[in-house]
Amino acid sequence: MISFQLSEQQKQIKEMTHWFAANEIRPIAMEADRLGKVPDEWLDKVNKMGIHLNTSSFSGGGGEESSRKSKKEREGNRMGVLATEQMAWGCPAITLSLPGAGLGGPPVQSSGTPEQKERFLSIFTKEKPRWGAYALTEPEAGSDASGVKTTATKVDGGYILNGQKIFITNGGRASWVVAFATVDSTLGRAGQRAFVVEKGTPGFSCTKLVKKMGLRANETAELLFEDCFVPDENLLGGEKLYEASSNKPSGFQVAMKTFDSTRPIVASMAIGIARAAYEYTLDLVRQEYPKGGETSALAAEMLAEVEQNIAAARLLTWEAAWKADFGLPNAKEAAMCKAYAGQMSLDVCSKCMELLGPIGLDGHLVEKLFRDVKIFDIFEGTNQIQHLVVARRQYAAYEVRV
Amino acid sequence: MISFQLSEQQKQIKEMTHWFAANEIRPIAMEADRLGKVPDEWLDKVNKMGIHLNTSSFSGGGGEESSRKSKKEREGNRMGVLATEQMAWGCPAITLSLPGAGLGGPPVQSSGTPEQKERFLSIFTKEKPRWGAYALTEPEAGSDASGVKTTATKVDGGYILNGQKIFITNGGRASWVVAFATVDSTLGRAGQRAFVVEKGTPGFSCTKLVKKMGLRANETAELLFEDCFVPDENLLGGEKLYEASSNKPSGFQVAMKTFDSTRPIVASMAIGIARAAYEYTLDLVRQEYPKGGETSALAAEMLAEVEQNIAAARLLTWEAAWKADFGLPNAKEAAMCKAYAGQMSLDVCSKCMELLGPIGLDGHLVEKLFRDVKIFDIFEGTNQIQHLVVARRQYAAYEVRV
Amino acid sequence: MISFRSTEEELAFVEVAKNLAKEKIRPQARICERNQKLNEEIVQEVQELGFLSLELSEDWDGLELPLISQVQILQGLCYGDLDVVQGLPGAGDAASFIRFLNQRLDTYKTDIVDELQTVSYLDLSEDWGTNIEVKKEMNHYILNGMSQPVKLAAQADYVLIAVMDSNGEPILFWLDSSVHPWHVEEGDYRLGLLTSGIARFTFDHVKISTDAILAQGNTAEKIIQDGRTRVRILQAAREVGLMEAALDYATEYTASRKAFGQEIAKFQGVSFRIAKMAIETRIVNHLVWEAALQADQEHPEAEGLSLRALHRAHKSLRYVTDSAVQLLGGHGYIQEFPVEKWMRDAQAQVTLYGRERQCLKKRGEQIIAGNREEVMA
Amino acid sequence: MISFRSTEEELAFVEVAKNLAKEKIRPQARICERNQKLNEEIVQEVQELGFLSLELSEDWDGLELPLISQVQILQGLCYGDLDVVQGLPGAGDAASFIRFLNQRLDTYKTDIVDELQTVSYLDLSEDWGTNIEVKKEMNHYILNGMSQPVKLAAQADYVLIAVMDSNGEPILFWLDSSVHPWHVEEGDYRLGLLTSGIARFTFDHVKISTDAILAQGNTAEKIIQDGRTRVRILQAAREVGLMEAALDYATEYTASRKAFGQEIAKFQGVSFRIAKMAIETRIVNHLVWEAALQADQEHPEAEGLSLRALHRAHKSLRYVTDSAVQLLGGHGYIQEFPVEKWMRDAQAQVTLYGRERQCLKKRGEQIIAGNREEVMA
Repeated sequence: MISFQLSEQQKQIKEMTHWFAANEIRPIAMEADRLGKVPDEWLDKVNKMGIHLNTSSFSGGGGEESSRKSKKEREGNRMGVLATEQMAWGCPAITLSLPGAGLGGPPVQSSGTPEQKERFLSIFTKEKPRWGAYALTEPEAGSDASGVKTTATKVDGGYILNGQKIFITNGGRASWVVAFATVDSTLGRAGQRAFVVEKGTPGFSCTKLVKKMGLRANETAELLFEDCFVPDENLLGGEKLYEASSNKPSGFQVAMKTFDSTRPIVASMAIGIARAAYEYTLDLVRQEYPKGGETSALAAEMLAEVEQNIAAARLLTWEAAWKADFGLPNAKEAAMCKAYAGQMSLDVCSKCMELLGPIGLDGHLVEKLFRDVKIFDIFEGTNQIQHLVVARRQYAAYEVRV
Repeated sequence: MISFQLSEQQKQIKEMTHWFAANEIRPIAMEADRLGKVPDEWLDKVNKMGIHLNTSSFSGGGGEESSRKSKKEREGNRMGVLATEQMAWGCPAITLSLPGAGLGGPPVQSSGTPEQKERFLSIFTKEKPRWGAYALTEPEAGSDASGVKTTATKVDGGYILNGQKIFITNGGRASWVVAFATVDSTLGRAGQRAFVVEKGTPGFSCTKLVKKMGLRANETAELLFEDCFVPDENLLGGEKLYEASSNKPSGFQVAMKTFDSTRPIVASMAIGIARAAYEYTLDLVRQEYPKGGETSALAAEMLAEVEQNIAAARLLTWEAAWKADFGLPNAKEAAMCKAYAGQMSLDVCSKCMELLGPIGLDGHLVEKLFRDVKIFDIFEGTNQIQHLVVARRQYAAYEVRV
Repeated sequence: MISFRSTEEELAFVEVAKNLAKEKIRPQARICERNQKLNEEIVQEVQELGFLSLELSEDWDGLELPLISQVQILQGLCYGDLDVVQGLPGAGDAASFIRFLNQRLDTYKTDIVDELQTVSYLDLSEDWGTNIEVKKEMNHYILNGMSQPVKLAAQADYVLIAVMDSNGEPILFWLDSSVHPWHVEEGDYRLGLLTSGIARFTFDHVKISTDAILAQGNTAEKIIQDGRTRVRILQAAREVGLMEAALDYATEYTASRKAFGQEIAKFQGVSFRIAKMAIETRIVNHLVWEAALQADQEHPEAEGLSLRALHRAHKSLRYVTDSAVQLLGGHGYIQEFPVEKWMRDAQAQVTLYGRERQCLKKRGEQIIAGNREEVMA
Repeated sequence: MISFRSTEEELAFVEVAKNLAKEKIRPQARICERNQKLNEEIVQEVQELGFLSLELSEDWDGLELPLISQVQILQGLCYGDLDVVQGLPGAGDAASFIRFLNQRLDTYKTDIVDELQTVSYLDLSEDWGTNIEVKKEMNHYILNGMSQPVKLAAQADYVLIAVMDSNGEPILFWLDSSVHPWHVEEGDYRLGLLTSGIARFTFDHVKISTDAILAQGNTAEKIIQDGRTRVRILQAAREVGLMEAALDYATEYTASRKAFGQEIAKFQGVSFRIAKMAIETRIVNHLVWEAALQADQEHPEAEGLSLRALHRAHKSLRYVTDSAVQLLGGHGYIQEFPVEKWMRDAQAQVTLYGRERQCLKKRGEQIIAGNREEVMA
């Protein structure tokens, strides 16, 4: 039955994450942006609370619980998008800095061997904050996931990696990074492999933390592999995964599959940002605008448009997550929600800036959100890439590959 | 010196054409749409008045005059766009049905031999209304001007044409048609030739007049060439034109060059339509809307946007025409104005429909304009083609061909 | 639990509706338009399948389906042709009001449900363009003036009128052509929805006795508000059906049409537009569903959500049908292909059913007033 | 005669401006932003070239150029960096008012023109967000409250204030920091235009003697209206310069950047966006030129055209700078490339200089009122 009402569990996670975002994240959002980092004590504190960012599903408190009820309808993806919207509403930069496997989680979860899952996912304990990361993008290939140039040369007992990765969220602090490399560039996509490279591995270094337009509290790193030896047991999924029938399950497939679950999460963040800007502005309009005047009439239309667009993005995102929960193919829906949310959220922030007027320049949250939000239309596949994915699915029935 | 003021001559042509549009065209616009044709007596009358549509420059009265003052600054293209805007403001379907060489004029003018110019352009006399036409589009190639499939086989004394042309404005009634065909499809663009095919030539027929969304008063024909012999002297520009250095001045070049002068004209028509809708709606808002109410406030914003967009399109069009008058390359500007005017004019008509509300459905000019205007974003190169042309020029400096 | 899965029953209904749309409605649409009249066979089939009484209650032999089911079925039907569906006889938009007034209108039941006599719904709330005066005198009302064009007016046997009288009191009137001598203006309609009997009513000091009052005061206000909300949702759903038709048609066309040596789908100028059309269509679908769900729950926010859904539906419908014409190029503009008709129908539809900016503004005022519980995800 | 050809003199000016933009302004922009302060060398060079006194009259050693020439020069300068140009000291936006008040302000000429003391222009007409009260008492006025953020406030030596007093009379005040004890609020500015000294003024019951009145009543009204028109046009011109920079930068980047085996320019998803950016940039250019030409002619429509040009400039500036970031992808978002700064500066600019929808609405009201001769092509 079609329903947009939250289940009890969904309501709970939403309320819990909203509480956390409102009481723990939002209060430090502006300060973290100014500092260019999330304070260490704060990270320590929330890690002890068990708050992590797993981009496939948000885990708060008991991660064990979810395994218990595998017979019930899976709702991890829906829970994930609900939770992420709330967290990003608090502050997207801080949300992306939360301890946990982050964007590195989904590939390990979906393609790792049982041994790898245990080894890499069990390190996120309350003892101290740790991060995972995901390293696909390279200097010469932004949205082109198939153009990976980092090489992996097979040697005895492992691979030697050489290459550079850029725009890696939490890449400097991560305990491990899922890095994509090619064993033979002439094989194209079939030659791709995914490796889990651990911090401290000789030849693996973080060469730079870049300064950005926004998301300043969140670390964005450049990583370098120089004759970096990675043992066989860190090949994600093991050799078996890549030997499988034909050339389907290559590292490229791992990367693509990851997108289907991370894109709705990224879309949720954009939605959370847009909603934060909208609510902030609505409050201000309610309190400060002269009642019933023409300013107020203009604001009414703009706010209605903003609210509509946020709802539109949210429903697209829910659909993508719902499909994922049912194990249905959701590449199209994931691309749709990301494409729409990424673009709409900037527009929302810009409209809110207009409603705030010049005072909005002086220490108001909305300007920070404006700076933060732009990247959501770029990372995890630009808007253009999302349109391509949508179009490709749309034409699939006609056997035309666009 | 930069100036957007009209010269005396420009003012005159504008006023004259506006007068004609308001007093002769507009009064029959709705009726002609209903009839699906422009009444013959009317065409006879205006032809006797010497009113023609030459898409490179509007000629009213004395065509001889322009040749006399070749030493003065050429302003034919600017005059053309000024005049066309006014005429289309009266009614675009009737404007396109005016006697004259129409879209067939520019290729004859720019590429014809002196003998051909004389032979084909001198027929547009006051004696009786006659038309010229331009036949490029084929069933299997809409915007792809290089994909002409109509063949021209060289035989003794001429060529045998075989093929089909669609969407030919005034194609059924035209005394002659500039038709594009290929002498050797393996040569691609270099194989293209332009022929002037005269009405009544054996093997040349009009197979159908299509029914359309709008522009119903204007004839749109399908033409067929079946073993149609066209004598050498009807090869536009003569053999010499196509033998010239390398493969530059092929029929394809003739077609493309034509666009640079017709696109600003087509853009002007779209602008005229938009302005007609705008003025009609503004009058209605002024007269009927409650003063100062909220309906009026919403209308203010919409009308301001509409007025701005019309001005924007007009200035782009003027620039393209100004460049043409100076003999400067204007392909980019011609594509810009056509791209923008074609799209904006539909938006304007749609906004005006919103302002009119349901009464707009019942016998108001704006709904007709809405139906008429859509084709302006399609013919003479779709919006997509215009963007491609603009982009191509934009990247020319970097030697990337997009 | 958030779910986008239709029930089995809904899926069955939709399948029937869509088959009818593809096999009967679309193939007949051009002919219906030319005749400005529906094909009897279609009417009969639609009636037999129960699709004329989705919104009517069971006492009226209606299916009384929840809105969330109705909207899916309407989408399916309008996938065939919006104009044809708008032209269907019977209760029309008035059904959304009649369902609250069953007993009061019982004597008309057979005429409307079985004989398919037609009801036109006339809402006199627009703040300009209508100059109808409703004046109370002694024991009756006097109705005078000319209406805006409305759907089904040309063939109406009855008119349901929602209006504020000259004292500002909301009233619902029921006019019967055999009793109330209205006049239908001969109009000049060319744009779209030409089979749906769009016309203007003229009332020349028509005297309406209090018998013709279906409801007034608070009761009328509530019925008008709820009825309007339902009409908005059901109309927006029809628009989704047309959008889906235009999207699929343009997708198929661009997948096969070649230019510059390849399928035009391979140009991003084309394929990205298709992607945008797909996204917009999906968005409107969801917003309509959301409004339907809330209206089914009688949530106070349903009115606002119906405004929101209708606004987006109008905007996206214009975009999607225009895009379809654009992507077909010259073929989009000629009557041998359906998309030019769809674009005309779409513009007529949005012109008839509420101005976009008014929807937005009204919704915005509600938001700022904030006097309703917010439906927050 | 319609013509888009600049004069030889204009072309010479523009060439100098654009060279300075490329060789000095752009390379220094990041450093200036970091220091929140202009590089002295740039200031000096701009001054020497006369670009600080384009708008000042000849008595003030200004170039007193027509607006049509000024806008071209400003476009050239802002091709380097908008922020740097906005941060230039001297008369700033106030120049457009000072030019009407030369004699009255003669004693300040040297300070402003030669010493480059800075004037901040404060317009108190916004209908909300400002809570400054201007109360007339006996022989003086009392100014009280805090302003919205305005440009050059942080470094202002003087403030030119346009305001309606509590009786609704327009007044132009000239405040001198050595006489009037205003306070500049320590703010928290991060978005953009960070070198331009954006800040808020606080006036704590500042007493202003009638000496400080530059104009009032009808005279003031006329100067305020004309001055605002000029400021709008000159600001919109700056925005065109930034758009041209962003367009060229994105074009060059996408022409060389490769992905999926070819220059990304070859994807229509990229190249069509470039085309749209080019079209928008050209449109704003033309609308600004048109407004400038009419203002130079003192045409009554100039005010309306300035609103129109500014509205479009704001909208297109947001679009074009956002597009540049988008087309650079991840590189667009990081500070090693200029486009992220341009997008921030653009948003700060449109926030500071008039709300888009207000511009549109005001222009629309003028159109409906129709009490001005229409400038029709």
